[in-house]
Amino acid sequence: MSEILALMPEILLSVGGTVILLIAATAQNANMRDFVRWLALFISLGAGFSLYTMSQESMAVTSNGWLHTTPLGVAFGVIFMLILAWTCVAGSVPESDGGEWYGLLLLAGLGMLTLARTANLGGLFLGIEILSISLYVLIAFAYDRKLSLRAGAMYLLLAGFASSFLIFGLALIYVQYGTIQIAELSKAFEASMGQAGDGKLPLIATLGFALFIVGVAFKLSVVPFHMWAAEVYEAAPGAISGLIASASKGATIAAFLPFLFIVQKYGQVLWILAAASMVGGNLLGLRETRVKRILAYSSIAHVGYLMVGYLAGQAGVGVTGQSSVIFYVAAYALSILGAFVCISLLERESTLSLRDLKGVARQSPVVAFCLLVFVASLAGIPPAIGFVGKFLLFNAGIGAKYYWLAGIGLLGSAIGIYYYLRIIVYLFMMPTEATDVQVRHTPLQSAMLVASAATVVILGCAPQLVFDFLRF
Amino acid sequence: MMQILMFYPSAVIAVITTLMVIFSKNPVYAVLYLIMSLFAVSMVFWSLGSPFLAMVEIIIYAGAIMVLFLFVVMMLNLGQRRVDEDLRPPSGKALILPGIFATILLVQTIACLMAGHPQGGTQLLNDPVALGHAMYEKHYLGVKLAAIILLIGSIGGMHLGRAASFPDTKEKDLL
Amino acid sequence: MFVHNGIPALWVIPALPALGALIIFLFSKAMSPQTAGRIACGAVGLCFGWVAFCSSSLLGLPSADAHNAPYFHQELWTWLSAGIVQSKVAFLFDRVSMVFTIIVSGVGFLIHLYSYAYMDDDEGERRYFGYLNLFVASMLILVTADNAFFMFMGWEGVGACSFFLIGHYYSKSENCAAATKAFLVTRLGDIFLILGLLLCAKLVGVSFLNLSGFESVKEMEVVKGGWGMSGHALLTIAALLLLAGAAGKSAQLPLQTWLPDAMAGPTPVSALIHAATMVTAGVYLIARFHILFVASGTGMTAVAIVGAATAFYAATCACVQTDIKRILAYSTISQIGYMVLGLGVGAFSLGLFHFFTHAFYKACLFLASGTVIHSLHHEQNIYNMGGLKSKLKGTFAAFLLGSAALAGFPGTSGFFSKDAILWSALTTGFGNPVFYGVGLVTAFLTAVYSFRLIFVVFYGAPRKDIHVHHPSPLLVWPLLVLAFFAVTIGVLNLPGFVGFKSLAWEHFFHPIFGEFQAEPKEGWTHAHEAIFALIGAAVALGGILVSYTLFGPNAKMLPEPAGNIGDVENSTPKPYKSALANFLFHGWGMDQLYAAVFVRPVKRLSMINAWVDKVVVDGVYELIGAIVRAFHSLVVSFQNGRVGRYAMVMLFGVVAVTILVMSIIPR
Amino acid sequence: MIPAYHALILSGILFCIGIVGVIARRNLLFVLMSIEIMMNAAGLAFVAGSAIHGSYDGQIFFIFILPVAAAEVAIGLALALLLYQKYKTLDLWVIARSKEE
Repeated sequence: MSEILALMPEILLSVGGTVILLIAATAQNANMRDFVRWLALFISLGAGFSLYTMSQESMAVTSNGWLHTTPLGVAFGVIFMLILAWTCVAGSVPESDGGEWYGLLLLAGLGMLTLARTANLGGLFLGIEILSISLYVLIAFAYDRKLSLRAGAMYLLLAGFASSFLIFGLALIYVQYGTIQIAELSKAFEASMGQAGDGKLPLIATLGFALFIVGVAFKLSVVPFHMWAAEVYEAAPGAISGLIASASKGATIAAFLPFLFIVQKYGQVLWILAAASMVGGNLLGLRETRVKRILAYSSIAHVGYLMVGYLAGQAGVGVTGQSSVIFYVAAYALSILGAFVCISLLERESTLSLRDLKGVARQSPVVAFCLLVFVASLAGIPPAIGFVGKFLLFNAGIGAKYYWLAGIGLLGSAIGIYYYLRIIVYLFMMPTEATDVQVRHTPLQSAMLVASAATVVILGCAPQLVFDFLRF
Repeated sequence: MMQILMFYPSAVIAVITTLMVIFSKNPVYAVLYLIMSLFAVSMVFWSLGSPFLAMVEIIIYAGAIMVLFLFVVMMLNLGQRRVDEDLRPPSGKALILPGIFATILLVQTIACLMAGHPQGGTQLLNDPVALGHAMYEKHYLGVKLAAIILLIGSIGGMHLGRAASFPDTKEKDLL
Repeated sequence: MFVHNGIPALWVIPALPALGALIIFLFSKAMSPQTAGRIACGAVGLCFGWVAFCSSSLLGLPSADAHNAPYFHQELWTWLSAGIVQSKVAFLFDRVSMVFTIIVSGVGFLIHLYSYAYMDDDEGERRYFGYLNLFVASMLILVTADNAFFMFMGWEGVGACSFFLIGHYYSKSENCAAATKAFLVTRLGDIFLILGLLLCAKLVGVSFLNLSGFESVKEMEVVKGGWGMSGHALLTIAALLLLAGAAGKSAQLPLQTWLPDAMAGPTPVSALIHAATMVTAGVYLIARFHILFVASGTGMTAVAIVGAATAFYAATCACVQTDIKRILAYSTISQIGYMVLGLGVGAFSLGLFHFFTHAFYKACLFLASGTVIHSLHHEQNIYNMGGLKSKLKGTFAAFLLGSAALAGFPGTSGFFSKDAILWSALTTGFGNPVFYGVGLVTAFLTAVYSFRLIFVVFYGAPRKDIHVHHPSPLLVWPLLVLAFFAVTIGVLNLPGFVGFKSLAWEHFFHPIFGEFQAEPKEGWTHAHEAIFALIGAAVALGGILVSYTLFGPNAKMLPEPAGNIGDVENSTPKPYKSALANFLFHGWGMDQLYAAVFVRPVKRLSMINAWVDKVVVDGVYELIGAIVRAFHSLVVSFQNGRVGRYAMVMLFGVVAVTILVMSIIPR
Repeated sequence: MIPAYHALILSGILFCIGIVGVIARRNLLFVLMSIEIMMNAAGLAFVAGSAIHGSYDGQIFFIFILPVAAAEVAIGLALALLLYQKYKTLDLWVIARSKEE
């Protein structure tokens, strides 16, 4: 019984996803779509709630070592479920939807949840794959657009390529240690380091963890494994781009956090990757004119910032690094989801370029103002929540003596200000001719946008609320 | 002894046929080479002491997944288009960089394996019943998650495929 | 709710203008521009009233002893609590905050009233007032925040509002460029600032960043070293980082280039943000963290050098500008240089005093120049003006009084505050004769250029046939109020030799700066002070006299312009015949210098890329831009959509990672 | 008994051949096949590990890799059909070059 309770969120999501797919297969009309949307919303909220109420004492590993309930996992899981619920309500569904959209969304949510709670390598692998495979379909969902088909195929091929490295890495780790439990792995790792008496890691494990890091880095779109990001973000439906940037990356880093023990050996590699992302992402965004690509490049940079917090999770400051990562995932998700949904509302036939933003402030001040708030938060301008998040990360980094990394991060974010400002300048400060921008949005969508923009500012002024809510 | 006799030849066959996949001109042949390669790998599984996996490899990988490939290749009639640029085997220029890097990686892998090679040989784990018990008792959650993956795959294939195969048909008529 | 146990609610101070901004932004479509203006003025007016009430309550409190000044402290909620960052939304209202809030809300109120008339025919009036109110709110947060992290919020807020207001006339692209330049340059300073604050938190502990109390003073002497440096060296680094942050915001060398360009905004904005309040945030910062600077020692010297150099530099530039607002902008840089010099020689309260007097006379001058510009239909070149004395009587009076204060005419406020700083620069332990000499020369130049303005703009014959339309009363009487204070406010700190009520200001701040405030060394007496005051007065009068002979009604104009001086634009390469004048006109060629030192070598390297030519325009910031863009095009060239290419880059990454872990990094 | 690391070396060789295929081939179907080769090679490493440690975990992991490969192929082939319909080719370079909607 307690086992079923512990698995409740997963059960809700998988059963709910399946039920929605069944409903979609049998009934095809507008009422059904509305019903399915609310059903998906309630399922994801229900899953989040059941996770939230889960007693913290059941830290014990359940399902024969597959899942565990840690404060970290619960906090991440709740964030992902809220993201999922938000995506269900605020995102626009492509017109080619035959009812699969929400089903796939919920199943993708199952993948995220698995990643947040996994206690062994199998859960890690299957969670990543559930998430990626649903994303392949969701990216290419609007199959009448050439662009999204191309992006879907590209993501599929490259993600498959990266997953192969991940699996091969996991296999080598398994060859070395003979276990797939992360907890046992951690102990074996420590033991094996001292085994030869020189504090060196056995060779096979060294290679295995390196390939494992590569697989994770691809999912996080860390430089130089970032190449897919621009095309995919540009072509995917707005809500899905937001989901990839926020929840998919968040879930990957959530699954990567239990592996903090490798930092003592791989710290320098991760350091270089983080620095490369912070600099590379911001450089890539500089002269880009397509708005979604700008956000894609910026998301590469944000992963770099996130990795500063990750690295800091190890070095003696413990909770500070991890809590800053959690906070940042939440803060970043709030901002990037809103930004992508705003852009998808503005987008019509072709890709939205900066020039198309002219006159939006006049046409639809609500959307323009919300976009301003989200972009300011991404840029890290107070009092938006993004500022606090970035501050916590760099602070944790400095606390863990990653001075250079924090410096590079500050430099990178200073470069980044440039392209964020360009969005704001085009939105508000450009003379407008008669533009044919038409902003179509449902009242529900605009209400959601305003609400999350307000949340961005309020939580930026009182960030403690986030920690209180997540009990972390 | 039997295992050694099986292992090395099939390993060589696997490598050769896999190379043939990469360098073949005709997709149909490529798929067939890949099937051969998978057969060879399944022999390796057998010689490593896992007859059940050897079966699975043949039935699912070669029998189902690769046949799917074959269907698509034939549907698209790719076998006829021999002259097209994209079907030509990769030339020297295209192979230099990936060849160099892949070789570096391979050398590293082999060096690691040789240097830190695991003690002892293989142990026979050829009991399908024990495998089933381990799978459904210890790893049942994984089985469920794997099932979800198959569900997503089929739903995704259906969603995309119905537009592909019948572009003019309305969604309703399909269901 | 508003007054509890005799402590007035401090959060009301920033909340009132913030509320005004909120109302204006939310209902801007529903309200007329006039209503927006009234709401904005009302909000700031009420705010000033509340500040006055808070100040009188504070002054009413008995002073406990000579070392502890009374202050109000209010804590609302915990903003952030994670690791070493313990930040609360809390307000502090002590004597330093009091002075700043009075200026921000009081002068701000007058400028709001003025704007109400000035912006009357502008279509962006509602937006303007929204941002102006938001600016006042942010600035008030900056000066009343109790800890450095909360202060930083206000610090960023004023930067953002400044960006929006400089770019107010956004239809001209050079205005947008000026706004962006200002934002980026100050942002560069902000990065130093936040690094400095974090370093402080690391070295001295977070409680140091809580401004009420300064309990960590004693710990300052036992700071531990690190990174192979002693604790004292690290303190110096922290102080220098803070100085860099202050220099960015306060337009001090070498980050001063944004301020003259920032004059693209509406004139009242220049008066409020770029003269009276925001640009003095750096002065506030240094005054707040004076303990750190004194403990470092070297930090103080650096502050003094920066201040003196900036004061001299900007004064020379101001002498040859032709745009009335640019003259005042350079003058602002120069005057802030004086304040920083005052802080750097240990005369903290005198730095604040100069801030106080400067706010009045410089706001007065800016507003008066705004009235002139407004009356002449947006003519800004002073050589197209002339003979306005009789046509704009009230404005002339205000301008004359303001200029007198700026020039340090004996008896005006500027005379007292500047003279006190010069006296300290000579006599305190941190001072030396060089600082005094530079300051004195600068004072002379100040007198020259401020009266050059008077003579060229208001005397002589009209140089161009321009119709002068009569300014509305609201464009004149705020000037007169400011001019009145500009002349009289000096009585707050009469020099020591006067005897009557002298040094009231310094005594007022003594409990705060106390032992850290450097006193004149032994041997300097009131008699000396009187002599040096006479020297100062003589220099000011001499400057005015020189100005009269050079630019007065009967003078032949010097230095002689090359062509028609009335057509000179800011970008004109050589407006004067004299090379020196041209050099000064372009701000010592600082922009060009940055371009030559940093950009041209890069240019030579990348001759292949033709686009570099287009990019290389504007100094070091553009240089960074150029390098960054070169890298950008390099990384972007990989993004060609081919899966194979992408996979290749990934494989490269894989090999790099594996090689790193296998060989280079010791396992 | 076969030394277990011989099987691991075999998997490494197959894996690297797959890498070359992914990068060097231009046709989507070939790239997809190369990815299958790589996944299969990784699976082989797991089976070898299972034989080394005498536990079934590795074998079961291989069984988990199977549906992943299957789902990936299913979606990949559906995409291939669609792409062929829209672009009249499966050449990834040509597809990358065509910029129009």
